[in-house]
Amino acid sequence: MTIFKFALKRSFSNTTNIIFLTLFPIACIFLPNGEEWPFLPYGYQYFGLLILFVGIRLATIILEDREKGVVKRLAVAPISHFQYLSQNLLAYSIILILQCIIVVYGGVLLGKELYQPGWLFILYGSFSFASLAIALAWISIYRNKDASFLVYMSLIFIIVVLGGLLIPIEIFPDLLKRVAVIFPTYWLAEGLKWIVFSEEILDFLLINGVLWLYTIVFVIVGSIRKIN
Amino acid sequence: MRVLSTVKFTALRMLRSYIVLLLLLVVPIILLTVFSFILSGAVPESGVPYINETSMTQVLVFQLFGGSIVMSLIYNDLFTENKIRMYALPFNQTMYAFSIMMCGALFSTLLGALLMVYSQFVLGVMWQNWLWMIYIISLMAVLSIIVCLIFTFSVKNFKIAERLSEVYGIGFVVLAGLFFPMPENGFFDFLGSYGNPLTLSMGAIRDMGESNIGDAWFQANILLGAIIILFVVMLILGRRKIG
Amino acid sequence: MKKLMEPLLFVNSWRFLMMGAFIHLWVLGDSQISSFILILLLLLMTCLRWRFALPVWFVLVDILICFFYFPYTDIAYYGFALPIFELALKGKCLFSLFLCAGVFFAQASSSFLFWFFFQAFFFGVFSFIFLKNQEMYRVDIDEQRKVRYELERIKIDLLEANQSVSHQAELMERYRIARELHDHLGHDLTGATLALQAYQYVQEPEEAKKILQEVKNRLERSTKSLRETVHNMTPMTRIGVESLESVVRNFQQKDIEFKKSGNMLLVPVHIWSLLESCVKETLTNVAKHSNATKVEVDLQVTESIVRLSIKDNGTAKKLSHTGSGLRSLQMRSRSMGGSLSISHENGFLVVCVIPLDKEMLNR
Amino acid sequence: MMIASMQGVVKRYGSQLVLDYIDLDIQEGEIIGLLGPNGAGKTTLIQTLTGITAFERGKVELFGQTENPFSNQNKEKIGLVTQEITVFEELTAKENLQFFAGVYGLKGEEKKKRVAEALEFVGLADKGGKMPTKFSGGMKRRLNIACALTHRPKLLIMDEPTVGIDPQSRNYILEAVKKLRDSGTTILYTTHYMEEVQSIATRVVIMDQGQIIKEGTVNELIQTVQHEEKVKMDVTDPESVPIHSLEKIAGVKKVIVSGSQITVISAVHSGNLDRIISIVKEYAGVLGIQADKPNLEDVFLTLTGKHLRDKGGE
Repeated sequence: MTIFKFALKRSFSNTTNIIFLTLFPIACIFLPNGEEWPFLPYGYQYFGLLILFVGIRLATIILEDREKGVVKRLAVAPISHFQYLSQNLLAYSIILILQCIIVVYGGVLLGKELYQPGWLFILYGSFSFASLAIALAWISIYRNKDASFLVYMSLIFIIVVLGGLLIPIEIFPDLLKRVAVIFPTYWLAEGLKWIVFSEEILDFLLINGVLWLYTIVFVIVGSIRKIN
Repeated sequence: MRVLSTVKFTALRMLRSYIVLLLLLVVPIILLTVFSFILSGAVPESGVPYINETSMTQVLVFQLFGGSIVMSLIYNDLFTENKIRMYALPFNQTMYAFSIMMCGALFSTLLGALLMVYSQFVLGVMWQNWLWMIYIISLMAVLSIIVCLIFTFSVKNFKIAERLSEVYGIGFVVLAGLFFPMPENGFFDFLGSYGNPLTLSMGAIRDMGESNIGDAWFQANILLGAIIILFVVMLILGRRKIG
Repeated sequence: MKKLMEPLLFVNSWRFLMMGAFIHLWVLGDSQISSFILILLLLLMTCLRWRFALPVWFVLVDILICFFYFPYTDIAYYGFALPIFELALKGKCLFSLFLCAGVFFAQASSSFLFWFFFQAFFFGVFSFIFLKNQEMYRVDIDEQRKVRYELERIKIDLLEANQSVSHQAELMERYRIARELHDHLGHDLTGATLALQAYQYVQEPEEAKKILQEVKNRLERSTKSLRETVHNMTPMTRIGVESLESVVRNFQQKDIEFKKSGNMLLVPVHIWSLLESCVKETLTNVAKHSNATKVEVDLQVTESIVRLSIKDNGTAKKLSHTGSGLRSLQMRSRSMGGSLSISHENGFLVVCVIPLDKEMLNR
Repeated sequence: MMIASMQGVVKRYGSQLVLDYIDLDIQEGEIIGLLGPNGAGKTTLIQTLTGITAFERGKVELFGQTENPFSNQNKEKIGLVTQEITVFEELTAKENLQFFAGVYGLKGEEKKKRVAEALEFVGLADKGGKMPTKFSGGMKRRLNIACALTHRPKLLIMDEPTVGIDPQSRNYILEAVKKLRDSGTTILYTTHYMEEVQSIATRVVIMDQGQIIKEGTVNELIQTVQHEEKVKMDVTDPESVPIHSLEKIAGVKKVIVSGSQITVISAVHSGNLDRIISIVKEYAGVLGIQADKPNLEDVFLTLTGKHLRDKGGE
């Protein structure tokens, strides 16, 4: 579990990461409630955006390994690529899950109206995994760390808008409503809606299922072992 | 003025920084397009389509980030890689720094103007007063550049200066209440109105559109004042850092 | 540019293009959540195929997924394009066609679906053939190269063995000569020298005369034994330039002029054997095919090369073919780092040049 | 004992052939110097030998295993020093070593000991707590090497370990390599620098365009290209030296006098240096003698017609 241990260590090694990983989630709790929309407090609506950012920040560590050629060393070490990837991802998902716990249960402690905190936590958890997977797939395209991060940020912004996380999907024109379904953020927005209006449990399972499907697809895409 | 001969190349360097072009031109264009799709046909009671307001906000918001390229160029040329070479050259380094700033301001304004052109001719947004708009945009660009340089001069670690410049951009967007309403107290009210370059410039443009010329000038002049004060601050800090 | 020509890139582009097509169909068509999951599942399969080499039977999973979605959405029909493509790609064209026809007739057949399947099948077969050909081509050229390398290696080994044997033989011979000279001459000559030294100090004329006689005897004996030794050691078979000369002398048909220049001793044995074959082969050729009356053989040896040129004054413009003998000589000279050129302009001309530099041989 | 071997390995990147029927045997205790210009396939050879990249044809054998040469068991016996400096910049030197020691399955006390040993070995014992970002180029290189040593590999593969560092650090590294060899480590070493190979390698393998074009000890290789020996002498009075008597010495091909310098060219291994000098000495004072011997660069130039390093480069 050396890689796991050091992945955690490295995740917390620079100040920007610490701010991203601790301060921002806490700030999320304190954001105010919306009037008509969103149905949950703003912080909980935007937490999805934060999860996406944290995902790429963490995955960048893998990109750094690749950029510097550490993967080459690891390819020669008696450790499989699968072990390397899984231990890294495990470390990152633990960090993300911790964030979700802080946000959800911190909100409960402060008396925010979260309707069903348990389900909300599960939803954030599923989305965290999807976000990590997408980030992993993204970094398999790019070699340059900064460029990959900046382009991903702008891409995220577009996805978030189109997925209906920033603007209620109800005001979208018909075609865009359909296209929105393609983006994972749409499913998070749907999930958040479900938390508030809690219709059938089956719908919630479907939403999580889709997020997990995305996770698997993107992990497969991102699992490539790139050397050089 | 030997510095003049470098201007051309500074401009070229800026035009070839593809990441900046992507972030400050392509992304806003895509976002504007998306918004215009989403908001197509939505017209509130005032009669001005939502998209007009949104695109004005967008153009101004992206000006908040316009300083980043100047910041990285100056950092590269006068602090790290090229430092010794630049100081060995027989020209005035301060003037060189100013020329980079001017180029950056022009570049940023140009990008803003391109966005306006795009939104007018492709998305059909009507801009009422082009000149005024460009004046405000250039004020925002200069302000952003000065703020970024203050960060560069006052923080040791350039990475942190970069992060701070992002905080400046995103922070004022948040404070302007574009993401979510800010709490109502004196502090946030101030930062949501006269203490915020974004709201100031938005207000200036809006007032000009409604022909409140006095209010418009007033807000623009606050911006100008801020620029002058911060410019002096920047000069002091810069002198200490470079000298 | 090279990367662009990789066929697998095209295969994967096709796969993901199909995903785009499904999403397009979905957005324009029913837009139900359930059928979107179908697309996600197919995307999952495609990604798996992209990353890993899945066995053929994995298409069963695609088929099952699509089959399960039959009642719910039309996209399921289009989804069959994937297994059709994959089957054809793996060379199972018959299965692929069968699947094509089965699905096509099970559904209310539309011409669009037909063409959709058709392109999947076509691209599948095309990629299959292309990939197979590429692989075959690679195996082929690899094999060819392998054989060539082995041949080269054997040739070099042979040549080295040849060289080392001739070198060894030379050393042995030198050693034998040294022994012979030492054994047969050394003793007497040393004796004579000693006797002469003694002679200087001898006072009595009688004694001196005797010593002188002794010296004379010894010198006579050693002269005789030198002659014998040289006679014994002179090889009965001719070697080197002599053998070349004898070949030329024995060639009766035409009038031959033989010229030589340079230090013949510089030329190692294995080159002599080549030169000899060269002369023999060329003269035979001339005798058989040429109307020449006169042949010039010219051998030049310099520090760095041996050059043998054989030229006749024949007028036959063109000898119909280069004999296989000459061609093999060409190969041999090339393997020694030299060259052999043949020309028919102005009579028949063969020029063989072999470098003497050691370094050239080691190539 | 055979440590590793490659038999008829063929590898392509796309349609470009990078390894073309490579045969290579590595015996225990050797230091093999792998030479070749950029793009000769050295790095690819290393990558196929360590299982980083797959190959199309042929066989790789590691520690006597052909079936599954890249098993974890075998990988534990290999150390790779990469061409780039592949250490974590946000971890201290010691933590870096701990990381790699951990990956190689070392634990507890043993790990501690080995990490300290490795630091000591590369001379960074007092810098263990520092970040690599604070290191000089040579120190980074040394740390880079140490990362491959904590598990005491049997086969150490070093891909250009001395690129771009000061002569002092380079000597340190070369000495370290010799020490490793003495402790029984087999080493495969690639480099651009002839002198390094000449000083440490027990066997040299020269690659060009994906093929091994020559192998042997340094001396063997030099002999293959050497066809004459040159002795240059600076003498006080060149006119008085009898040139013809020099020319008569066995093996001498040519004698050139230019200014105060006499150059004697003779056949390889004629062993006549002694006699030449004694003759010259009889007639004139010898100020200096210089014997021109070909080096590996000449070997390479002769074999391929190319220079190993771009003349202007590095």
